[in-house]
Amino acid sequence: MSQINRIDGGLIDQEKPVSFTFNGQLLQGYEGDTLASALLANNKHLVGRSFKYHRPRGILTAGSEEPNAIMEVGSGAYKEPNTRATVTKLYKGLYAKSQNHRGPLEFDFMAVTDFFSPLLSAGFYYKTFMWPKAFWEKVYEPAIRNSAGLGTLSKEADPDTYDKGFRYCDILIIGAGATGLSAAITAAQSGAKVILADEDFVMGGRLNSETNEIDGLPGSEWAIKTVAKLSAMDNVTLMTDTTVFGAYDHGIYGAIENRDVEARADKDKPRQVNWRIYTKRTILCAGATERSIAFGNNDRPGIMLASAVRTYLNRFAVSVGQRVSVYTNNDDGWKTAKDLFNKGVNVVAIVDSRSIEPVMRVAGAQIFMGTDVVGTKGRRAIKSIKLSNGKTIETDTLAVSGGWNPNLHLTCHHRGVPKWNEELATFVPDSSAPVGMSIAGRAKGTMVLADAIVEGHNQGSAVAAELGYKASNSDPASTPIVAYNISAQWSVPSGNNRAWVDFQNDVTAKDIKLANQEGFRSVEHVKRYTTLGMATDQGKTANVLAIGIMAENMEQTMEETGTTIFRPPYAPVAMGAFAGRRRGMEFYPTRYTPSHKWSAKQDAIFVEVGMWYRSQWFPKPGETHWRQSVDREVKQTRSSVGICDVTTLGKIDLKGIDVSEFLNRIYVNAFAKVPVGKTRYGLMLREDGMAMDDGTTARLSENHFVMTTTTANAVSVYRHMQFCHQCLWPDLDVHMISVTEQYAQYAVAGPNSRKLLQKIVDPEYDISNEAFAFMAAGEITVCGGIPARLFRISFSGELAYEIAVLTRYGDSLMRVLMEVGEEFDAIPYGTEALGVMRVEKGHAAGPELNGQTSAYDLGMGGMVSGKKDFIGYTLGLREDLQRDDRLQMVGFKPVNKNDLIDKGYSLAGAHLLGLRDDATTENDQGWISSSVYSPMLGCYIGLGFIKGGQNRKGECVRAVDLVRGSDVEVEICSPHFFDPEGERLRV
Amino acid sequence: MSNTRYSAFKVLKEALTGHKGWEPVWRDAEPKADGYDVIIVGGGGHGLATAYYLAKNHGITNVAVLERGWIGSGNVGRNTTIIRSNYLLPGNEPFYELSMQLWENLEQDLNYNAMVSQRGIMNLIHNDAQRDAFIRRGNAMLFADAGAEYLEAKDVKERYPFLDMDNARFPIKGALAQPRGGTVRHDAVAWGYARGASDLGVDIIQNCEVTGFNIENGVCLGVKTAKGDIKANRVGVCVAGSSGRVMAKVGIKLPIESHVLQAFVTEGLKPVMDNVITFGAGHFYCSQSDKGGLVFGGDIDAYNTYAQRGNLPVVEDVCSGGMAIMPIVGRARLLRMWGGIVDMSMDGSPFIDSTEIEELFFNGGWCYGGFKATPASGYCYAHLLATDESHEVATAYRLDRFRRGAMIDEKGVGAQPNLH
Amino acid sequence: MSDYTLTKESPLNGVEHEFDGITIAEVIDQSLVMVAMPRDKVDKIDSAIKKSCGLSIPTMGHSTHSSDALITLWRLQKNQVLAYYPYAGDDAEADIADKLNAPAYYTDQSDTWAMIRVSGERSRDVLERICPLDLDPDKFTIGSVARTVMEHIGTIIYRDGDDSYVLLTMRSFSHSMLHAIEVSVKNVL
Amino acid sequence: MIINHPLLGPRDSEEFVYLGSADLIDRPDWESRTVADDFHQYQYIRENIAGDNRELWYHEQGDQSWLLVTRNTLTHEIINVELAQDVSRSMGRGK
Repeated sequence: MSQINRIDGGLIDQEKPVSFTFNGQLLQGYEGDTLASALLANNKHLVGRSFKYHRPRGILTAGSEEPNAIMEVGSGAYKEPNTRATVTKLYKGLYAKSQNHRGPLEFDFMAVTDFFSPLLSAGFYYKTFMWPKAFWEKVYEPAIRNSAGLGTLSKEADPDTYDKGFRYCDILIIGAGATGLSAAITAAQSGAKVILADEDFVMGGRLNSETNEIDGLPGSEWAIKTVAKLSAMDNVTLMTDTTVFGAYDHGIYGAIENRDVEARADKDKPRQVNWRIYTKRTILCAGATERSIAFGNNDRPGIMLASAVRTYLNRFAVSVGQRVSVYTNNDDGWKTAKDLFNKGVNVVAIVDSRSIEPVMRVAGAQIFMGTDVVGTKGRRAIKSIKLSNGKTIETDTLAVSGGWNPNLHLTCHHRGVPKWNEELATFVPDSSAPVGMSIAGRAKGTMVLADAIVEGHNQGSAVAAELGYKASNSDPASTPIVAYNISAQWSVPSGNNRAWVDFQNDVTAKDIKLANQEGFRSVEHVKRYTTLGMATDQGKTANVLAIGIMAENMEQTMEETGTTIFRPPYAPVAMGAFAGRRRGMEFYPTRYTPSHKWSAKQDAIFVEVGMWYRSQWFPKPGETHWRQSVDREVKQTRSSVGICDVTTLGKIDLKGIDVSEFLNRIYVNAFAKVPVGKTRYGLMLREDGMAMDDGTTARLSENHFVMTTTTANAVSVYRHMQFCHQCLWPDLDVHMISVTEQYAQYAVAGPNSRKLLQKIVDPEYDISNEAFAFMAAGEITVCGGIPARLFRISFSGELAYEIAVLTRYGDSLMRVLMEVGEEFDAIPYGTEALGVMRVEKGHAAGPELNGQTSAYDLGMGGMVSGKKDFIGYTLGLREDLQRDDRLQMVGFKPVNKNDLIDKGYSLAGAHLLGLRDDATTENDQGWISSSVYSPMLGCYIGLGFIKGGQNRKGECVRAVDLVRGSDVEVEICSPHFFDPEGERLRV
Repeated sequence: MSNTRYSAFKVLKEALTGHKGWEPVWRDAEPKADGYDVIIVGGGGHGLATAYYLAKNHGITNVAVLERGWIGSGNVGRNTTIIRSNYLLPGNEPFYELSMQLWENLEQDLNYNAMVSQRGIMNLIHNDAQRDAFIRRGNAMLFADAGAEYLEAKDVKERYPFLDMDNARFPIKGALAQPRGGTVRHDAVAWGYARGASDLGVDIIQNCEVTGFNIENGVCLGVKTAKGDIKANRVGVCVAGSSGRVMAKVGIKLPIESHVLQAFVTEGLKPVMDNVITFGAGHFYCSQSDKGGLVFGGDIDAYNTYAQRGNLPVVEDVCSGGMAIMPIVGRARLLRMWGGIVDMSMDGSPFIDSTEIEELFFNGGWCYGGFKATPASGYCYAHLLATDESHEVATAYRLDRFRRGAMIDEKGVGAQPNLH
Repeated sequence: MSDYTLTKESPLNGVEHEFDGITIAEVIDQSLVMVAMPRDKVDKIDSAIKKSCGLSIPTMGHSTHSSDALITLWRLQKNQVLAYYPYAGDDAEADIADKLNAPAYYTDQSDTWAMIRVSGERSRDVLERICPLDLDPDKFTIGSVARTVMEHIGTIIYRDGDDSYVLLTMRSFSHSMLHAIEVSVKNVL
Repeated sequence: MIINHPLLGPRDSEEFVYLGSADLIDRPDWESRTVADDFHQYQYIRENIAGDNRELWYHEQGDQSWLLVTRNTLTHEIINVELAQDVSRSMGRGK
């Protein structure tokens, strides 16, 4: 296989060929190549199509700023769209395809859009596609959507994994070029804990692309030596292939480490790690990015940034062409000519827009000073350039340098604004960088390497000293001084030829002009109107150029024109990396109840409730529908005994001499005088008077209470109580701690519940109705001395208890209860049966305590004490909350008991209407919050809220569910459907 | 004064003549010495829409819109572009439905293509309790003629085979869809209203920060600005996230806190989804723009702030929500994340009201949902400014509602703005 | 006597895994009791426990040991300490109250927490994937203890040796926590 | 963000839950003559300051203390962190 552009040398291993596929063609590169360098070695210049006009595009850069060479890499589920070939390390079997074209890359059918480009000027969308009205969504938009977009997602779940990590350092150094390495050395020598991160898979930055000598060594060798020195130090962490993508508050930085190599070798290993780096100080040494110049047809494959030409030449041993021209407005461009010449590549012309003396002589090259390139020819690869002096020069590559822009993005992540530097013709960081960040080297605008090294060296040591470390006394590395002079050149008059500014989004100098003409004068307006800088490169090569053009159009300064907002991420980050491990079942942690193992064995169906997995019902063999199981569980519990794991309810242990007073202030009802050994139901409000939570609280001894909360609100109620204690009444002697997990708690409900429990409660404890009446609570022992707590409380309306043991016995207790219960045909019941029974009893739960209902709305106005202050008292008295026509909770039962029986759904969610009213918002009287099929009543029943409901019992209305198409006449009734007098629970 | 009407003919003509005939989309005006009938403070979507409807519906054209920076630089320029009218409570639903109807006719009304795209919005349901709540909501929507559709799990899967239906932490049991919901090209809304208002005579004044109000005897007589004092018979403040700062200049404290809402977009991708998908349980919602980027977001950043930028925890939470529900996005790269300052009210619902200062009006408290409300907010605010009466769909949006106990708390989380 | 007996089990059934450079093992038969200190009794408690066990109230984020080295106190909150000590009985609350003999409020937390020890020379590499705290051995010294959140699970981390850390999570989360540690090991080793 | 806990040192804000204005400490007297207005102001009206904001954070995944954090809402700079209970006491709140 031939790599016709490959020359000798470079920082690659030419002994190790690596084969890969591009657009179906098997090609070869070498170990150490990027995909881009390998393509260029094989003379593949045309690698993609632009976004809007599908213009042929070649590789423009050699870094993460690449706008053109973005492709789909990998196949099947591993396919990754929009991957920059310039930063993709070549590996064996790499499979790449160009994207955004229909038909072969060379003959993209969609390229016809380029012929219509006069029509498709900036902002054309907003002026057209409106006629006829319906056509936008039916015809135009689908067409636009299909031609837009870039690469294609595989539409398969990402097969790779990702991880997250946390690292701490004194000093984070971003960028391991000459400046960053110099800073790292002095910072590390001082003893500070240093992290040095670089986005490249090889450290050294541009030293690897240039021919500078440092301390007498080739720059790349000096870099290797320095990295080796750093890696030997315990206080230094080197992170290669790691892009610091964002600066966040208080010295937190986000960084993505690419571990593709490891993940390809072992599918279980994460592909990327999302590091959160906590820093005390940061030194940004991110270097600079070269920009282009806007001249006619400056977008052809073969036109590259001059620095990229050097990178391919020096680092990757690729001569991108055989007859190369250079077009520059600064000294740096000349280096390209020199390096090419030194490697024996034919340089045909050097064109410099500045009217100065030539920077150097390069044998064989024609030199044109004060001259511009005004046009180019060659559809799929450049063939010639036309100069402003009228000359045409045949060339197969044009290296362009419009000057360098500091990579100051991270300095602006806290909304800092860079300032214009006329001498350097670019924006440089202002003093508004994030707190703790300093900047060194070319990122700061220090363009001369020798100066940048000194700056890095000094800052590494100064920042360490600020943190209290001893300054290093070593000398900075030395390198010859090479001047950088520039004279801004933004766009060149190019007649009818389009001069491209944003290569990926196809924004031309004319588009910018048109936007300005139409009143879009703010740089943000221009961006939004033309899409300039909104492509995958976020305008890294385009934006400053565009600002220059805008400033010229509007005859204002660069400073007045300003930049758009710099936002994270510095380079695009895979969504999977941000998610880390959190996907599938690991999206949230899971909580298992003490009876989980046992329940799973009974084939229980589980439901997620606030991370807990609770048994929803326990199907028995032969039961084919969940309703059969639930109906059976309800009937069996009501006729004999059922057992339900209620461990998930929040349990808060309260100790202290002021606990009863504290409870009195957080519940609506009185708690000051609850006797020891008794439980009381309590309703808690938010300060705005709305119900927050409810539960029971038992007084186990004078200064010891245990409270229960709902499962869903366990955490927020505890937080609320801590607020009340710490912020409102800090001197109350109250000590609270969650004991939710300390005790496994089971409800044992049904007429046989006492009999069942008597078999395990140790005989010295009398739990007869007389000794242990409804709402009693006590500490007992079971099964021969195992400590337990027993509460005679009931959610089902049956004679019922809740028994709690240390969680270590939780699984065992469930098994014992079932074993003991065999003689009563005891059954386990799940949350569905629990829900049915509570609706039958008219107990409010989550759907009723939905944060929109007051104690009065819930029919608990009678509980509200008027004699004490408590949270929610005052605001609960507001006029609208006391109105008679508020939505009040009542029961609803169908007039025709058979309604909905065959529908498979309940009344829940239906809205309430008068019998002859139309379904309109004005006529809406309320809604059904909870509805179940009641096996005891033989029909659906519901709890719900209706205007003035508490005074409307007996009235008939309609429960209308337009969503599912039902309209049921229901009677407003008491919510206590079953055993309204509560006789069953007191026996 | 009037701008050229956009037409197919005009577009073609300009294409052939080098686009030399396009005029500014709106006039950049300077303040008039003799003042205005109405000054709107804030050149965002709501302010521009208000000016447009004042002129169009009420014939009040001596109007200025004052914008601190460039028009559309607030939340209308940095949202996730979603429109919907799928609200629950009677105080809200008819208002948002009016907004939806205005969206549906926006382009013809403005002669400006804001790319209103009713591609549908879908809220995923994961358990029975959620289903009940969404059925309640769906019925509220149908009662208001907003349209709603319940989808079984199999229907959801058919539309989006790539959703993680069964293996996810939150298996998908169905969805509530509003087919009329969708997206709009957000910036174009500001430009379209600006153009429409400007054509009707409204002055749009950029780079004109309001630094104070001229109040005499409890009556607002105009504003102080970076460009000098400007007289007005009536002033309407409409500054979203800056509400607190602006109203503080007249000593009015509000039931509002400013918070940051982050939003995200990926690199451009060929079409994968045409709906808006909302995964409430995972704090994630997503649509795909016409350019191909997946545009998504989640919860607000919890703390009060005026800095238009967020922090990492929400970024990671939102992306994990995406991965949890549609693991095909793992290799889609997040291109840009940004933050907008949202005016979170104490019950999650907005205000369109007069204030204790005569001739000074207030519009705000839009929380993270102001974009979809833009047309109706402008429509109803213009109605109030022109007639002194609340529009019938905005009667609940009063500043004194907390004093009365008439909260419009869609989520039922109470007086904690960051939970709404 | 009852005909039925209850058997106890630890949250993770005593799980133990060895990897190259890492060991993960459930810590069993330890009790943990919250000792709440009323504001006006802190000094009394301090002297009482000194007298009874040779203990002192640790500073925040640190631990102290009894003179027989059996009882360790962790200070994670201003007004309370956690007593961590080898004890397998069901009455740890009463037992420690008896041992410390100090006028505090005692609440048994032994069954609230599952405890997993991560030890071995790669332990910090494994933990840096889940633990947001700075575990630099010179900063999080032996005996340091902190409560934080790992993988969305509230976790206490206690360093009990050079390369040895005990992670405590609420019992119901213990399987998720174990999984998180195992994934870290897989990703790092 | 990082909150420098007065007892525990710097901790990632992910360990905390944000509530809102520190004015919530100053709960009005239920028997005051202006009680309706007092509670309305207390519960609903906010300074919403663009500058140094006094706010309450709860260290849920830490020591479960409520903290009063003074933080600049323009820059996010944290100027001061105190235990809310200390502040509450200093304001004369006790039992």
